Amino acid sequence: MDLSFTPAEEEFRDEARTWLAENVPAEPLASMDTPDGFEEHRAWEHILFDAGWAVVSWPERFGGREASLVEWLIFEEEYWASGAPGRVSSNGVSLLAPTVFDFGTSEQQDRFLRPMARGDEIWAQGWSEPDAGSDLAGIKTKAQRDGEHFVIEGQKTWCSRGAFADWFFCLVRTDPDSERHAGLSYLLVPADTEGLEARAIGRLDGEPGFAELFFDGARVHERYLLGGEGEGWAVAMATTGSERGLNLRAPGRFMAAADRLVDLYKELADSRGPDLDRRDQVVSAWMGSQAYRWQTYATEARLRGGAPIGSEASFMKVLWSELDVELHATALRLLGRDGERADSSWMDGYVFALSGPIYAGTNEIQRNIISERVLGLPRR
Amino acid sequence: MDLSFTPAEEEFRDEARTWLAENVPAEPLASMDTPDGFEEHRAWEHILFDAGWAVVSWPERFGGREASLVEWLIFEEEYWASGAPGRVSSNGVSLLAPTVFDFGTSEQQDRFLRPMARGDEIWAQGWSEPDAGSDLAGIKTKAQRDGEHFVIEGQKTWCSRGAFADWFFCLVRTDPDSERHAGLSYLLVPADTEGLEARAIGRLDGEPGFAELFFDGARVHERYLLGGEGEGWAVAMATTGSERGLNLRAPGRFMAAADRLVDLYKELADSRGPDLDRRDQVVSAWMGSQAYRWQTYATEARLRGGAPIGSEASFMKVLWSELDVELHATALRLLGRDGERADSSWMDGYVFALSGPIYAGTNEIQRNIISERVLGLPRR
Amino acid sequence: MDFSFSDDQIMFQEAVRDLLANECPPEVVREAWENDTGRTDGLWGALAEMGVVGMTAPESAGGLGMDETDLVLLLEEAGRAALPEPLLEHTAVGIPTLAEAGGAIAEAWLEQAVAGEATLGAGADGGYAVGAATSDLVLLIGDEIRAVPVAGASLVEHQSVDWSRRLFEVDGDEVVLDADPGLAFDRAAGAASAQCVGVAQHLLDATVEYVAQRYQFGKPVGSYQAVKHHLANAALKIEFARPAARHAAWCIAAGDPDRSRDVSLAKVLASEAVDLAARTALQCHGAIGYTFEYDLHLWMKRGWALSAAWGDAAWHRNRIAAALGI
Amino acid sequence: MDFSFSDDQIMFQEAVRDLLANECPPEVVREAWENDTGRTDGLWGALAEMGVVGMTAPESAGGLGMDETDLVLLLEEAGRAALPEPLLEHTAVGIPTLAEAGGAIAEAWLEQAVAGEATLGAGADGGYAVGAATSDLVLLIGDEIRAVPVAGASLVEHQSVDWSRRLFEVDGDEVVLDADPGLAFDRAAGAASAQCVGVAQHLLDATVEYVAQRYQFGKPVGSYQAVKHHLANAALKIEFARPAARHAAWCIAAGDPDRSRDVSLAKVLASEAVDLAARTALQCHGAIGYTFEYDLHLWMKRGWALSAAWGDAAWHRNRIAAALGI
Repeated sequence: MDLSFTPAEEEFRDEARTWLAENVPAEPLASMDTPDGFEEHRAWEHILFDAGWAVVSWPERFGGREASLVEWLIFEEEYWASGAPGRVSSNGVSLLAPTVFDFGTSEQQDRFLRPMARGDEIWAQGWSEPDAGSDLAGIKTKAQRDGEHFVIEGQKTWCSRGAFADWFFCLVRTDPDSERHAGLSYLLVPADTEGLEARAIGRLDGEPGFAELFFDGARVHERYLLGGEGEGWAVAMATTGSERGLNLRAPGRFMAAADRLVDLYKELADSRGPDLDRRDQVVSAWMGSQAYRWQTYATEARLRGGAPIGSEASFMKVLWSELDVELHATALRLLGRDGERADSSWMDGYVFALSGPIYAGTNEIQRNIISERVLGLPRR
Repeated sequence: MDLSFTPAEEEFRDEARTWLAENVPAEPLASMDTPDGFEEHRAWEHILFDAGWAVVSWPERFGGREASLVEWLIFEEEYWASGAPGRVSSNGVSLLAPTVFDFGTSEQQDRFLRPMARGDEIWAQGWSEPDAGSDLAGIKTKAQRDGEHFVIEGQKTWCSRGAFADWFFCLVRTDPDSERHAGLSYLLVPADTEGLEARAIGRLDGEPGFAELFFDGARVHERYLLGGEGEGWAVAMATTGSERGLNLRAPGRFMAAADRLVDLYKELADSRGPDLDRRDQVVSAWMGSQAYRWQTYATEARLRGGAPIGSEASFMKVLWSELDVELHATALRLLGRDGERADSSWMDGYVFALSGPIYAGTNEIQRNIISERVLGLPRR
Repeated sequence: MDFSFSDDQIMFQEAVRDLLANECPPEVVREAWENDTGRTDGLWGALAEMGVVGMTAPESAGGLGMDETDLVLLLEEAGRAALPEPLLEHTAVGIPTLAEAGGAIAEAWLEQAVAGEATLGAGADGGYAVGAATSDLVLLIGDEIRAVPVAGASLVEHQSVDWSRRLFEVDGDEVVLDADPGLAFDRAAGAASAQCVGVAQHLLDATVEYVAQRYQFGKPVGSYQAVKHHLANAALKIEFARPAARHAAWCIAAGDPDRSRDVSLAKVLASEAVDLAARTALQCHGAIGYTFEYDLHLWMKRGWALSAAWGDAAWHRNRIAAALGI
Repeated sequence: MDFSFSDDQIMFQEAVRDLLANECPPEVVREAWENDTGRTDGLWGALAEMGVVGMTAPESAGGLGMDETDLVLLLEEAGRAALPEPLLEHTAVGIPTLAEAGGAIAEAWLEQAVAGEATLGAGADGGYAVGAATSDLVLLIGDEIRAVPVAGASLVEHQSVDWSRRLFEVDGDEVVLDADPGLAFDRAAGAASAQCVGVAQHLLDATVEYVAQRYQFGKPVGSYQAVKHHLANAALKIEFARPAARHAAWCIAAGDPDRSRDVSLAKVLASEAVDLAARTALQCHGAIGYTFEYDLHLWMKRGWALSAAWGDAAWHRNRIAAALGI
């Protein structure tokens, strides 16, 4: 056990920090949930990719620099500390890419990974349906085989930035007689497919950050099938592992937010005097980000030792999502009379954070997983 | 709505306060969970009864003064504020007596109520069994009819102060072929019955505050059957209503504890300086006691208006039991290095409080009741 | 000690509840979110007609001579309907404060305000006055109460997360009122508490209804014990906040010496209740609750705003600590 | 950055776990509760034989030259077994502090202590020294470190809720050590954190085992979602406290500049974890957990005591706030 960073790791950190300091836009970009902001964020992804920072842990041939997991965690610490923009390509990079690496053919890997990493093709997830939220096995959208094509009928919802995305990764029922987990397939669908319409839904903040997808005879070629036909559930669950685990929310994001919260407290204390009741909430948020940091490095060591990430990813999902809410709620409380103002980054962050305990498997489901799969309690 | 106390209520309060100031023992009594302390507390019940304060809301012929519910709440506020001893007869007075009033014959009322109120006969509850805790319908102890008698076989547990009590009120299965809620009866059993042995179990603090009861052919006359044979469940549930509701824990008890907590904070702040993080916990405890007070007076008005106490008693059970734990835990935290000492009244109170969320229906069951019976959520 | 309301009070509450159920459905609240004023088309007039708008004025000034114990149930209803009208600023704070001040300013404004012809605004000094642009006279409550006529005043607007709450910094010619600023502040905080309770109750009711009919994994979401206990916890908070808020109203009306402390008690409990109800409602609804098109957020955001307005939980906890001498 | 333990460290942990599983079952802990010393019959000797007792001393003094990163896993095991022996006072604090001080006092005591022939006690200055009566030299840690030989000292005993923790006020002839009191305090707080994690883990494991086999209403108590989520919450707290406690151990060993802040982080998380685990364990056990005869309370009370010892959560939160400059 040696919790100091190696000279190579320190060097990597310095390089990232230096590049970010020189390249991060001085002014915040417009919200990525608006059409203009989406394109601004895409342009930022190009810059990141071209400098080799978009997907540091990927193989070089797909635009990465084969960084270790520790280096990726370091990059994330530096990235968020620098105040850099949110990552508009993260759904593709974090949720889809691990599946492409594991289940994609080499043609699919060559076709999709670089454009995804560069933000040339931005991906949105098409899994949820109006009647299948946390209960994904209830998916009804059908994809009937017609020669080399699948013909899709049905409806998807809650596709983040689905109104602007270039591609969707969808879970559909290719065996019409199947039930629950059987008979599903994992299909990649171009946004410009005929018979597919994406309609924006306003998010909590009123911005068109969600879309509903309506499939009415949309034809997709079988080369866009990821994994085997009818094996979509197993393929998707691999992605779910990433979604809940290390790939989605690195501690750096929350460490940076906690540091900003500490700064906010100091700034307000200078002008309004200290507020000791709320100070304790600031300390709690800071502690949460640190606890998450050390737990993540400990998990990295376990993974390096060959252990699977498995159900323990549920621990991380619950922690970061609830930490994120508390952290932003604390900031709003610190702001007092300004807490209700819509034009603050803390309110934006709060609204965003509130989705955390819901998506990617609600935290109630995560707690079921912890109790049943980690602790071994009886399912019924 | 007039939340001032009437002149008559104020007069009642003054009378109680004056009597208590003159009569409450200067030194705390020994723990009522020890043999000697039990008898000290019994003697105090005699004094209370003889002065007319043991059961203020009861009819005069049983030793009460027919006080209103508001007056009873006032009495409790004054009683606990005065630092008076715990009530060793409370299981009988709070849990059994309402049932005797509702289901007892007039002979039973005449036989049992006064001695119960005076502490001449102190009662313990014999409901739980090793395999029937929260799930009372799982009771196995059998009472087989033999002419005018019932012959009891089986085992009860968690009888508070059962090693010292004079009588037990028991729930037993009089129909050997019955299951669950059917076929139970409510029997009153003298402690000196042949074939009944009470063995002390140590409570969390090591004191013999619990007992197990072993019935081996104990014969009880049918005149000690409360309510109809086989109707024990309905009879018992009426008592459960009292146990969870107004009768068991009046707000006065927690208001007094919260006031003592505030005093403790002040005393320690004088000697060690203020401690603002912990101050907030003191405020929370004080607020809880006040919230409970106003909710109780509001409930009193509803009851007076003819509404049943019903499932809303579950709200009160959850509130007071969790408040009691927090209040004492806060005190132990305030005490710092002395918090782990066994010889403090706060530690005694903490250990006692910890039983609150468990007994009389765990708080998990109370939350089920709130969600199913008050909010109307589906049972399954 | 009698916590029951009179038949008249209950009837008044029911009349207002019926009015709001009919005239203030979510579509109407949404209109107020989108329009220029943040207010509804005809609701303030309808409330004036019922006597609600001026109820807290003495009968001599055309009011109903009612006090906070009469008003508290109506404030709960306003919260339950997410009513975007200045019942707090105008009726709970403005009118009784003007009546207390008397003199020329009351002469000039009180009767018009009671009749609903002039609207009174209110804000904490150094904070924002909600809806100042649609008010005629704004009371800024700090160490003293400054009354600022809106005509001629400079207004700087800020956007609230609740789009029906138009936030204004107000600056203009002012008159210092001869009225107790502590009492006026407590009137506002007390009224906000009652509204929080109403908002929280709606959030709970709407969520109970939703989870009872939404199925996941083959059974109603509301049959899962985790969901049940979330909702039971929200119900617990509301159950104990409501009597505290009503008691606070009585303390204000009766001039109880512990008024400030007990208003703070109410505001803490009500703020915490509505915060928990909002979190719980969103979590139990899942993704649909997270959309702008679904109505839930109208109440959620009202709850966030009211919970922070007129002293949030931490501010009032500090005031309680001071009252307890710790 | 490498959070993995070496094979040697894991083997040492397993050896100690096996020893404690065999030699420190609940009956042995109960004996320590009831006897004159609060300690076990042979366990300290067995630990000395394994090298545990003196492991933190330099090899030149007969120790194993190990540091906090080697010790932390053993402290977790000590917590898991509710070991009533002075691993914290003697091995985690006493020996490295004496070694640091050097000079005559180390000359006089260190080798004996390493061999397990003399026992070192420790207490916060103005607080209690646990087990002082069975120690030979007690270190009182405040603004400076005062070493008091027990022979000839006056001891005033107080009863802890954990009967194996004999609490003593110590007064006697003293030597001020040439060692850093802040470091010694952090060693104690860090060791308490690791023990808290172990205690919490046992409480969780024992409860999981109990609720899986206890039936109520026709199914295992552990199949109720409310019980599951209680236990998941306790598991969450432990999952995040453990790496923090191990990181704190590394900070002490490595002389990290943020040592004090990060020891406080560990102590807060570990104290809160064991507090929640104790509450959860009792609640999920129900009445049986509330009895003296059932073993659960041995860990519950150890948890209460350790959570409060060497700075409770509030004290360490304050220290973190100070380190953050707020």
